[in-house]
Amino acid sequence: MSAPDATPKRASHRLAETAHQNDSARVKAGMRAFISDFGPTAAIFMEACVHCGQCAEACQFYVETGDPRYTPIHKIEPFKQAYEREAGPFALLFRALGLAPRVTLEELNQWQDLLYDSCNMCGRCSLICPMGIDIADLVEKARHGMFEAGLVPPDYLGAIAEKERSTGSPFEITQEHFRQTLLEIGKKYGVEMHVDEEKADVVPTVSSIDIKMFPASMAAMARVLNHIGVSWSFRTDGFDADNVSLVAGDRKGQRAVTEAIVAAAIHCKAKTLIMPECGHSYTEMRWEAANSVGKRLPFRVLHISEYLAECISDGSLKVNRVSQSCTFNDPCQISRRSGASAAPRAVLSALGADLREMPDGGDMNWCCGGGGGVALIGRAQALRDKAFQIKMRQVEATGADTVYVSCSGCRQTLEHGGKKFQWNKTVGSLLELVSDNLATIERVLP
Amino acid sequence: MTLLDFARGPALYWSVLILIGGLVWRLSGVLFLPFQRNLATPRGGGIEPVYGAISTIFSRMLPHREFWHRTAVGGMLGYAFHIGLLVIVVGGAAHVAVIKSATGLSWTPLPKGIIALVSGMTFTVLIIVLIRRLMHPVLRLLSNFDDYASLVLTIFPVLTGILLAGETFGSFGLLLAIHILSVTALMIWLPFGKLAHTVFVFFGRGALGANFARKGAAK
Amino acid sequence: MPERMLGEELALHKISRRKLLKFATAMAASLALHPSMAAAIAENLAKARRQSVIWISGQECTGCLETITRSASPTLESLIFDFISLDYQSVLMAAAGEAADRTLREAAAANKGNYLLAIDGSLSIKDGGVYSMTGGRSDLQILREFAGNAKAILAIGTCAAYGGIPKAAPNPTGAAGIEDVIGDKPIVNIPGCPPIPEVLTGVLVNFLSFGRLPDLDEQKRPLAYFGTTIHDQCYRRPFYDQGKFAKSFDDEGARQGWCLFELGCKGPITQNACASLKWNGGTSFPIQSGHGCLGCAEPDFWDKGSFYTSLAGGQGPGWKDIAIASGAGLAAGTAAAIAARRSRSAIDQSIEHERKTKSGTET
Amino acid sequence: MTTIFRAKESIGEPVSDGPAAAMADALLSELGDLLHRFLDTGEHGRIDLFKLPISPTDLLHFKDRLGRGEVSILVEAAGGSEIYETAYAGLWWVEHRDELGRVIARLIEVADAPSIVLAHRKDLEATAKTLIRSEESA
Repeated sequence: MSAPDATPKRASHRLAETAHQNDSARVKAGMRAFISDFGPTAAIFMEACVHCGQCAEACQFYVETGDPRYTPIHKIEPFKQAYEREAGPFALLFRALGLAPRVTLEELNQWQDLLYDSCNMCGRCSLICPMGIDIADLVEKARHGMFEAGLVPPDYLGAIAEKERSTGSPFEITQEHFRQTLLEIGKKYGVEMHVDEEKADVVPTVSSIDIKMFPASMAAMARVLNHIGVSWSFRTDGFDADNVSLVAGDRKGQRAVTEAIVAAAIHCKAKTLIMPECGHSYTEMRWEAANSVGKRLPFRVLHISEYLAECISDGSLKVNRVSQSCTFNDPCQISRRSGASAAPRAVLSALGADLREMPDGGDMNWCCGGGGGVALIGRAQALRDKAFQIKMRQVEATGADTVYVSCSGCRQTLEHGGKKFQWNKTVGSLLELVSDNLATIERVLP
Repeated sequence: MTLLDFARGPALYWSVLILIGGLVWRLSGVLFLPFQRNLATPRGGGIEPVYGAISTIFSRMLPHREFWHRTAVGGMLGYAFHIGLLVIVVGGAAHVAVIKSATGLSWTPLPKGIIALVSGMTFTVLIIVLIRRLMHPVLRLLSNFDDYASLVLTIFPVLTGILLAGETFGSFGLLLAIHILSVTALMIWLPFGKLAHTVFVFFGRGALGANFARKGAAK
Repeated sequence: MPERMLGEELALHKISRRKLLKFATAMAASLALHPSMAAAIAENLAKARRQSVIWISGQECTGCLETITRSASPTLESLIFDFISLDYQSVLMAAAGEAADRTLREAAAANKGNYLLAIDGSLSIKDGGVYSMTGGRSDLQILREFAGNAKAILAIGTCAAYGGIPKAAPNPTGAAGIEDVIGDKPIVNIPGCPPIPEVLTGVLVNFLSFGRLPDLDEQKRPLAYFGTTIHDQCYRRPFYDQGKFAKSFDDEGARQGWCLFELGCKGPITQNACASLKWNGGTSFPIQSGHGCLGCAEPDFWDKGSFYTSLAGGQGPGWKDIAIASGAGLAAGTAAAIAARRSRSAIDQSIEHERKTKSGTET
Repeated sequence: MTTIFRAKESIGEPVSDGPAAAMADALLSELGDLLHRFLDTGEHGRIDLFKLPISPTDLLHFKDRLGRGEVSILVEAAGGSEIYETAYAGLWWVEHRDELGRVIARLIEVADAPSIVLAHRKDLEATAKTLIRSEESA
């Protein structure tokens, strides 16, 4: 685990606040956060479960450990109990007959590792459920409750979520700091950088992991956009899409991050907002942002892989062919959860790469093990390593030497895992691969 | 009033009302929760969510290929007793007569021998399902009163039906009464426990199918 | 009157022992006794003495009497009337009014403690029994008076046994069976609407030849006749076991003589001897003539739904009741949803309030 | 010994042409047992056909199957009784009718001769008395 600057100096906002609350107040806050965005869909999901246990077979934590506690639907058990008691159609009966006892803070605390350490919110279980329950969605709602009850694993997830809420960036990167970083990157990589332009058709965002660990990816972004020749600009008033708050369960922080980016994009009249190689930030911006700000977004939201595929398709992006065998690791949030698994394949195909699909690849891909904020929980390291075995087997099966990813979270997890288990595979970024193989084209200037 | 009169009269009458009233209660209590309009631009707009909802209702009848090898046992057991129950309920001569008297619809029942065979197999499978629920670590962890009650209440009508068809002990009237009462017990429990999945399975799959189709995601 | 043994009396009537043996053979078959018992029955009958029978009536239609006397046409069965002395039967006797009343009292006094009391019809017990009275006295009073000195009581027909059709809902007269009123006397119930005449004959023959009532089941019915269901004795039973059912009264199954279960036959839950003894001297019985059993020998048969509803079904609610239940469910569900909405908006407000006050203090 | 056969007992047996044939087989084997007992002990055997759950057509088939032997007896006692030996010696078909011609008993008797055919001791005594009286008067 890196992110050296992320050492928590103080407990997260909510944790600090809950320190002065009694248990029942914390539970109450948790429950109300859980049920307060319940609509018919989530309620149907709560009602439909038949306890068939099949979801366990889709979950890498159960598959690799055999521990029944990791059964996905079991992870929301206390919240199910709370729902039946407080918001279900028979809530009155449940309360009157004492069928669902009040959930205690102790119980919630016991469930902390199930809801955080052992769930990537990867959504494989949502695809196996014979009743069609979107369990990943319920886990997300349960995390809202856990956050409000002050039960986010503090080390490091809670700590950096708190920073994100108070500063807009999980690593406390200020606007000025970001501006300087961008300009330095432009200079270092010799690429023309566009920052805070008043008007831009295309606004790219970054993941804070990129700033800390993969600055080349930002250079790649700039180089590709320059190549395509659109009017584009980074916005320092809305750049960090990472949204650690989302995985921590902090809805306020989540909304703050989203609102800043939406406002920045609107400010420069963007037509397209590009999400970086990052998972949860995409689902947030693509599917939740409009609901968070309460209106339809006046611009498109595209993942960088989608944007690349689109530009290749319309001819504005031309790439050289690489003759290389590789495999592609689908980020759960982009592929399975958002239906964009075709885009990276179109890009790799345009590059002429010899793509060898992993078994269980594409929409059924196993999570790298770091998703859903699990990579940010220190104590989850051992569990994460176990789940990582699946990923290694998957990649081994392809025989490819290089794994391309389109998510910095996956990239970081694969690199760390590879190092730890002395794995001879190379991990590469799809964006950087494209940036490195741009065709030199003669643009016909008007 | 004999036990049979009670079974055929008040027990049947009230259990049907409780079944229907309870299901409507549970469904409306869920469906009338505030519906939030989704403002995100759909990837698959128009009728795609509708298509997704309907197609998922059917496509989830079979697991995705990637899950087969891990869910084969549970899946086949589930299929075995669901199909068995369906065959018994719509194929048994006496059941056809009940359906006809209740709805006016009628069809040719299956031969008694086939129903007997299917009943025996269904009963066996249900017992295996019960044992598996008690043994399998995941199922044992998940199981609560509802799970066992629902399973036992499903086994009872099958068992009493077999005893009735074979006229094994007591009088036909007593066996018939017990059989009908076991069905009424099932009907009374159905709306309140997990047996309500008879309805919610369509809503669950439909909701997920619509949402995922909207996102263009795998269903 | 000098007491003669029946054998001597029969000889006077030129009734040979061969005739008696033939009758006994028929009776043994009817009583489900082993055929070899026929000789014993014949011997005992010959030695027996005439039995006094007093027959009174409650709320009845005379159908039971009709069916019993029908068997008393000049047949072998009529022998039974040589064995008994029917000392009082208001319909059959020549006397009427006070004369008939006197006959009744005299017969009861003369055979005190030894007569059999036969009753057809149910007893009205509501409002002091005013709905059925004879000579200013209710049936209940008459029954109580004569039951005390009877050797045993024969409740003839479903009405006497269980209340029958007079007891059918809403039972305006408070009709009840004999058993509901008389608790301290041996009672034989011979239900059926009407009962099978051979059963009465069989009970009397049993009483005369063995000096006791036949074995009874828990509903006090003679086991020999009511020990099995009509279903178990039915010649169409194999079709039931094969699952071959007539679906309507005029389909191919009906023509083939298949089981009438689905057409509402109550044979499986009706205990009676129709399928074996049959009616009209063994000619036929309802199922043989193509109609399901109505279950007339069972309690409350009139109130068990349509005769044409299959036993498999029952009296489920109608569409209107279902609509009401759905409405109630809808109301409850909507109320639950509204409650959830309310508590939610209260939550949202409190969260909003919290946020405002917090941002207020922070700035 | 059971005299009542329930169709149920015939179910499940391999039958060539339906349950009626199975019932006939069962009856024949029962008659075989009774015949053995009669040979051993002299006890008359009887099977009551009256209460059997058997359709009129099936009964006719069974009757045909038993066939008809050498002896036929007509008893006129309060109605006719048809008695004949079946094709199987010692198995007697006995059908009692009342004065209206309705069947009141139907059985198969296993004996050297059906008991009703034999004159009864009491009747013999009465006859003897009558004959002595008529002799005296003559």
